[in-house]
Amino acid sequence: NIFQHKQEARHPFFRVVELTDDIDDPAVWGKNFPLQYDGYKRTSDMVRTRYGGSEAMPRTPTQADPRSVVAQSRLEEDPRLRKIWAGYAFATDFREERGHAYMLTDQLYTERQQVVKQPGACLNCHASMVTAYRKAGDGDMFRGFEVICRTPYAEARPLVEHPVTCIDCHDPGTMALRVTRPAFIEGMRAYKASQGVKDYDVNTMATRHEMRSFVCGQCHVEYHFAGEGKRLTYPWHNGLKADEILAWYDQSGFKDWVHADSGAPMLKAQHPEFELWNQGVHARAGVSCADCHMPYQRVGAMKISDHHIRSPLLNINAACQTCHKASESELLARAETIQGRTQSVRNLAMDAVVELIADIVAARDGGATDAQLGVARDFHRKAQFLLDFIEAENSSGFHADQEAVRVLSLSLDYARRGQRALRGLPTGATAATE
Amino acid sequence: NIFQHKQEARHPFFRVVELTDDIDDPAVWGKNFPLQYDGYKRTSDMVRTRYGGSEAMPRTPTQADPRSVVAQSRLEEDPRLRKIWAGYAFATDFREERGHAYMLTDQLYTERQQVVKQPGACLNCHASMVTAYRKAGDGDMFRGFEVICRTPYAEARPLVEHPVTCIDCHDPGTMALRVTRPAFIEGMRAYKASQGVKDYDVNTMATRHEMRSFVCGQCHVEYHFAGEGKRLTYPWHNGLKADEILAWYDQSGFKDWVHADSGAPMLKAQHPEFELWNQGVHARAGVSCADCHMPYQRVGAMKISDHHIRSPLLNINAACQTCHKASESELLARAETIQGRTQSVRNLAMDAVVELIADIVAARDGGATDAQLGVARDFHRKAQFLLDFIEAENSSGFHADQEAVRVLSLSLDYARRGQRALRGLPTGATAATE
Amino acid sequence: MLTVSVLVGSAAGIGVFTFIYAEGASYLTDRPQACANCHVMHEQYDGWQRASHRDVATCNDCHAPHDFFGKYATKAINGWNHSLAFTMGGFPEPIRITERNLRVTEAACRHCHAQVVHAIDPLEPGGAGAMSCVRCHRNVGHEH
Ligand code: HEC
Ligand code: HEC
Ligand code: HEC
Ligand code: HEC
Ligand code: HEC
Ligand code: HEC
Ligand code: HEC
Ligand code: HEC
Ligand code: HEC
Ligand code: HEC
Ligand code: HEC
Ligand code: HEC
Ligand code: HEC
Ligand code: HEC
Ligand SMILES: [Ca+2]
Ligand SMILES: [Ca+2]
Repeated sequence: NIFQHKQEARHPFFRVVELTDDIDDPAVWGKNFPLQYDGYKRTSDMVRTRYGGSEAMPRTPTQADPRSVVAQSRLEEDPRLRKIWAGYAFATDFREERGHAYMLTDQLYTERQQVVKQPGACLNCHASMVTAYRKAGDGDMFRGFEVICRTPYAEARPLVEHPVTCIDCHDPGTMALRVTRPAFIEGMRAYKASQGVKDYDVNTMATRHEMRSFVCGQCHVEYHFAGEGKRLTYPWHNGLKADEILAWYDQSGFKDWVHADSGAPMLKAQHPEFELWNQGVHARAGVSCADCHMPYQRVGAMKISDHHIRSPLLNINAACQTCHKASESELLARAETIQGRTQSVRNLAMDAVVELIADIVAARDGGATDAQLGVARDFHRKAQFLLDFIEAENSSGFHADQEAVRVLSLSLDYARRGQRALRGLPTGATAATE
Repeated sequence: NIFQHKQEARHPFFRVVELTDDIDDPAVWGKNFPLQYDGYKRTSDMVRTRYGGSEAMPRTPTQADPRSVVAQSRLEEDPRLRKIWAGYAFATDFREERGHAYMLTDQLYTERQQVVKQPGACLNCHASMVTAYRKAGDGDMFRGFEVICRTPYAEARPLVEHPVTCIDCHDPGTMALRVTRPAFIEGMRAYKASQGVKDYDVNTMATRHEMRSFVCGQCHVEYHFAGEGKRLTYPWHNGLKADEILAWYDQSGFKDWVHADSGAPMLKAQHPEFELWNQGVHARAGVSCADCHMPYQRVGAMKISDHHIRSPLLNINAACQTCHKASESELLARAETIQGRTQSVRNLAMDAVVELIADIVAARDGGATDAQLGVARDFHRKAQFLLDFIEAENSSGFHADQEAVRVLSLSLDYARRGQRALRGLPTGATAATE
Repeated sequence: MLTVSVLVGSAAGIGVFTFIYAEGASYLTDRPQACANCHVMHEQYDGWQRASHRDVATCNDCHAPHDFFGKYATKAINGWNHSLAFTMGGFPEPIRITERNLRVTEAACRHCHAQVVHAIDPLEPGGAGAMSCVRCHRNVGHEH
């Protein structure tokens, strides 16, 4: 294999073990690539930044949840979140996310698992799935994916062993990047079709550079479980923008739950990093997730990708200064200015949504019928999804600063129109998208 | 003068005439600097861009207004503007701005002059003022400024002859940049004081680089006429952000007019390019107005500043590509994406303000008293000022993309709260600024 | 437009000619490789080979002063600093140019381009009012 030869010539590594698609233990891969493995293990570090990273909060382990350290609770930081998620599992437990090392245990022990019976589909993004999918599908990844999606979580959990690991992003033979998640393959196919590109296949048609973001886009995306089979689905059929995704959910009539207070059919947005990044100037300029979150680092005579995936603001020299010739403090200030602006508008939108909920409750208590509340409830659903889209996105707007605030102002506007609807006033045309 | 000597030694230009502070005719300066003068004259060109530039609209000259070409009417493009400015001169005539060559005639013949008696203060930004101020003040620029500010426009007009010209930006002896507008000198002093810098003097304390933006900031700024003396004043006492300016206007109780429909005490924002640019990443990175609007051009073996000041989108190669290694079409797309997003949120905010006005009118017609309308009117004033700030800013948000949309969402939120106030509902805490 | 391009063309031609005549080819072959002996300089070396100045300026044309004493003083300081850093490690990655060396480089731009930039660069080279060339022309020496 030519690629392999070149690779070897440039990266003088010792082939200590022969890697195959049956080996998912990162310690074994780490024998060939000890530097990458060292970084990989360090994703267990917990360090806060102003708006990101994560903080190590000690807790007393219990039988139900043996974790002695968790990340800070977002519900305690901002009690409004309990209101907007009333009636849904997220109102029970929602924490700041932390490093990859924790993904499997954090998913297993979140109190959300105690409130709702989850399907095996959850595992897609919290474990190394390559061998599990293949086993469950008798060698066929897509079949295995379908089987595991619909299996109850508790039954599916024993099928996996590791958090995301080498095999999920790399081909064992060539070490080339690859996408191993059917949901992403299908999501991208639907998205590209909406852009006029037919039969898109990410593993054969993406450039190497695109793969430096696509491997992350396997998980850092908005999702839902479609139909009885709980098939993990990425809602990109109209496009990747928040309002395009909302339009698709509206078309397909999907809901995650019914709001306990307003009675509206709600949507929960989750970690749309890939979608938001796509709208930003970094993506336009071809800057990939790996460029910032896995910057090259020099080890001896070699340059390797830093596999200690974390907040780039903990690593500004390597993550930003390759491209930006400004001081570390200046770059930090630029990022935090963007994040601060996003937070300030997020707060406005969240207040507006909370007020709309209260208004709907008051109207209902005042005797309004479901028919009379229908329009306002629809505005609640829309306003909250757009708010949540930016709230759930983990860069606090950095990945696409102006777009983040645009989406929040759409949210604000829907909340405002919902309040008008309750008074029987005209609510205006559908919001203009760009 | 040492500076001058060095200048002469290194500049192989022909000192055809001796320039002094009494010569304001650009044709005379142009004898020494023919290349800059050639560019300067070309500001009479009219070319549209998607959101800027200007379009040459033929008209039949009349005695009252002899112009045979004007720029397109913004009121015709967007009839909502007439509503938000009801009762104010801007609802009569408001056009897209065009090149510097037109500034004096456009000011003289705008129909706004027929509706309101304007003071000489207007001239500050529409004419070459150096000799006029000095004459009117018997050699003292500040005295002359005060005199001309309070003189009625019709009387003051004959004191000036040229649109902005060389002498307004350059020292005739050294050609170094200088600020010649008392209002900017005072405005910057107040602004710097708010940042803890005492007795700031722009002409002695600014770097050469800062001057490359300050000469433009003399005019491309929000302003009002303070007190009986109609002293031209820049409202930067709390800072340069839109909400900081609004807070200062609120503190000082200033109003431009009373809205014909809502009865609210209104503010009109005008061309805050300098203020918005200050919030953007280009300003943070030290990119000045002149860098984009007067990029260097090579003429023969010499490199000079392009004095054909215009939309950089008509000149992307020189204006952007020295710093940005992307294609012209890609850079244009980036700018227009930003502008399109800004416009879409501007439209939401404008609809909201128009609806708030209608709501206030309906409440008044329904018998609400002035006391009952007070809070809603205050929200109208605030929402509209912030909307107008971005509407009046001429880059369609490009100068600071995220900030522009942040300001618009504050506007949206104020409109929403005004609508709540009319129903006697709590309107929430004062909006969080960053 | 035609006139302009003819002028630009001949100006560039003279520039190249002057360079070759005065400096000789040795700079092009030996010196950059001397810098690239150090593997941490490979990136700049690679970048230089792809940048606009590869045929007209070598590392030291931009990174050493153009007078004899300044040149060797700077080489001594940098040689010491870089060798030390190279041995000890602990320097920032990516490497960033120091204030002092940036001034040296800016002076080098002006040395070669005095004719072209005199109109926009009224003050003493490197003086307080000087315009930083690199602010706009960051990539002329080597792509980053
Ligand atoms: C130009 C640099 C850049 C690119 C490209 C980028 N990010 Fe980020 N990312 C950041 C910054 C800066 C933050 C904010 C970190 C903080 O607040 O501490 C961030 C935050 C995050 C977070 C939250 C991290 C934390 O510390 O809580 C995640 C997850 C994330 N990014 C994933 C992605 C993914 C997935 C992609 C690609 C689809 C991507 N990023 C592309 C710079 C980048
Ligand atoms: C499409 C990928 C994907 C799926 C499916 C998914 N997750 Fe996650 N999950 C993530 C990502 C990415 C993060 C980190 C970003 C974040 O927390 O916003 C995360 C974080 C978490 C966290 C830690 C932060 C928190 O919310 O407290 C928990 C717990 C969690 N997920 C549980 C679950 C459960 C339970 C399910 C199934 C219902 C699930 N996940 C399904 C991708 C996914
Ligand atoms: C298999 C799914 C999956 C893949 C692939 C994946 N992530 Fe994650 N990522 C997660 C989950 C789940 C978490 C949250 C873990 C937790 O909180 O327990 C997370 C957390 C993170 C964090 C937060 C760290 C912190 O300190 O807050 C960052 C940053 C991040 N991922 C970036 C990336 C980047 C960049 C890539 C691609 C190079 C990537 N991820 C690929 C699932 C994934
Ligand atoms: C979440 C995705 C992800 C995981 C998990 C992951 N890698 Fe990588 N890896 C990347 C990316 C992205 C690159 C950069 C590839 C490129 O530019 O083509 C990379 C590059 C590499 C390279 C090429 C040299 C370099 O450093 O750029 C090696 C070797 C490697 N990884 C080994 C490993 C090993 C060993 C593990 C497990 C311990 C691992 N990787 C886990 C995403 C991942
Ligand atoms: C691989 C190159 C690359 C990396 C790495 C990178 N950037 Fe950028 N950045 C760019 C490009 C390209 C642009 C777009 C403007 C341009 O063309 O110069 C940009 C734009 C920006 C902007 C202005 C756009 C906006 O969103 O407001 C900020 C701020 C910024 N970067 C900060 C950072 C920070 C902080 C990091 C590290 C976390 C970082 N960048 C990492 C290349 C990069
Ligand atoms: C980074 C480049 C950049 C900088 C710096 C910059 N501008 Fe602009 N400016 C633009 C762009 C791009 C537009 C949009 C032009 C269009 O829509 O055609 C614009 C538009 C304008 C317009 C309206 C022009 C028209 O064609 O209608 C004015 C007036 C203006 N800028 C003044 C200023 C002033 C004053 C400053 C400094 C305080 C400044 N600009 C700084 C790039 C810049
Ligand atoms: C502080 C500086 C300043 C003052 C004072 C000022 N202008 Fe202007 N004026 C400008 C600038 C800058 C523009 C171009 C930007 C724009 O139109 O938004 C402009 C544009 C105009 C235009 C052309 C566009 C339009 O609005 O139709 C007219 C007419 C005009 N001004 C009239 C006036 C009148 C009348 C006054 C006095 C009441 C006045 N100006 C005072 C700076 C000023
Ligand atoms: C609106 C402000 C403005 C006006 C009016 C103006 N200039 Fe300039 N001029 C500048 C700026 C900004 C520079 C760049 C100065 C610097 O970087 O120090 C400049 C630079 C120059 C220079 C130095 C060489 C160069 O091109 O950079 C000369 C000579 C010059 N202008 C002549 C003139 C002449 C002659 C006129 C009248 C026909 C004129 N200027 C009108 C703003 C102006
Ligand atoms: C003396 C006041 C004054 C100064 C100083 C000034 N401008 Fe203007 N500028 C104006 C006015 C007034 C107009 C509008 C003229 C009209 O529409 O008739 C204008 C118009 C413009 C336009 C719009 C051109 C178009 O096609 O729409 C641009 C761009 C511009 N100015 C940039 C600058 C820059 C950059 C500087 C500094 C280098 C500067 N201006 C200095 C008053 C000024
Ligand atoms: C504000 C941005 C800026 C700064 C600072 C700047 N330049 Fe330039 N330079 C330009 C632009 C734009 C051009 C292209 C002119 C054209 O295409 O006509 C240019 C052209 C040139 C050229 C001629 C290129 C050709 O067409 O042959 C040279 C040589 C040059 N610059 C050198 C310098 C030097 C030396 C300095 C420092 C004294 C400097 N520049 C500072 C923007 C800048
Ligand atoms: C003198 C250098 C310079 C000039 C000229 C310049 N830029 Fe920039 N631009 C920057 C810098 C520096 C940044 C900040 C990001 C970074 O550090 O790379 C930036 C950021 C940007 C961004 C991302 C920030 C945002 O607002 O979203 C865009 C888009 C952009 N520039 C477009 C343009 C366009 C279009 C022009 C011409 C009208 C232009 N730039 C002229 C240096 C420049
Ligand atoms: C002994 C190995 C070595 C050699 C040979 C070497 N460098 Fe370096 N260079 C380094 C190291 C290590 C650094 C980082 C030092 C730091 O940032 O503290 C560096 C940094 C630099 C810097 C940026 C930091 C500064 O001091 O401004 C420049 C410029 C530079 N080198 C130019 C050169 C040139 C030109 C040559 C050839 C004449 C050269 N180097 C030869 C090792 C070397
Ligand atoms: C040893 C002499 C020398 C030095 C030092 C030098 N240049 Fe040049 N430069 C040249 C010559 C000769 C050309 C014409 C090359 C051509 O047209 O192919 C040139 C071309 C240019 C150009 C036009 C081509 C392009 O890249 O856009 C710019 C801009 C430029 N130089 C800027 C700079 C700057 C900035 C510096 C300092 C960082 C610098 N130069 C240092 C000799 C030099
Ligand atoms: C035409 C001028 C020019 C040439 C030739 C040149 N450089 Fe540079 N170099 C620069 C400039 C300008 C900077 C500062 C870049 C910045 O601040 O972005 C720089 C910075 C550096 C740095 C520090 C890294 C950084 O980005 O700040 C190193 C190391 C370096 N040069 C090494 C070299 C080596 C080795 C060579 C020869 C192979 C070389 N340079 C050739 C102009 C040049
Ligand atoms: Ca985190
Ligand atoms: Ca215009």
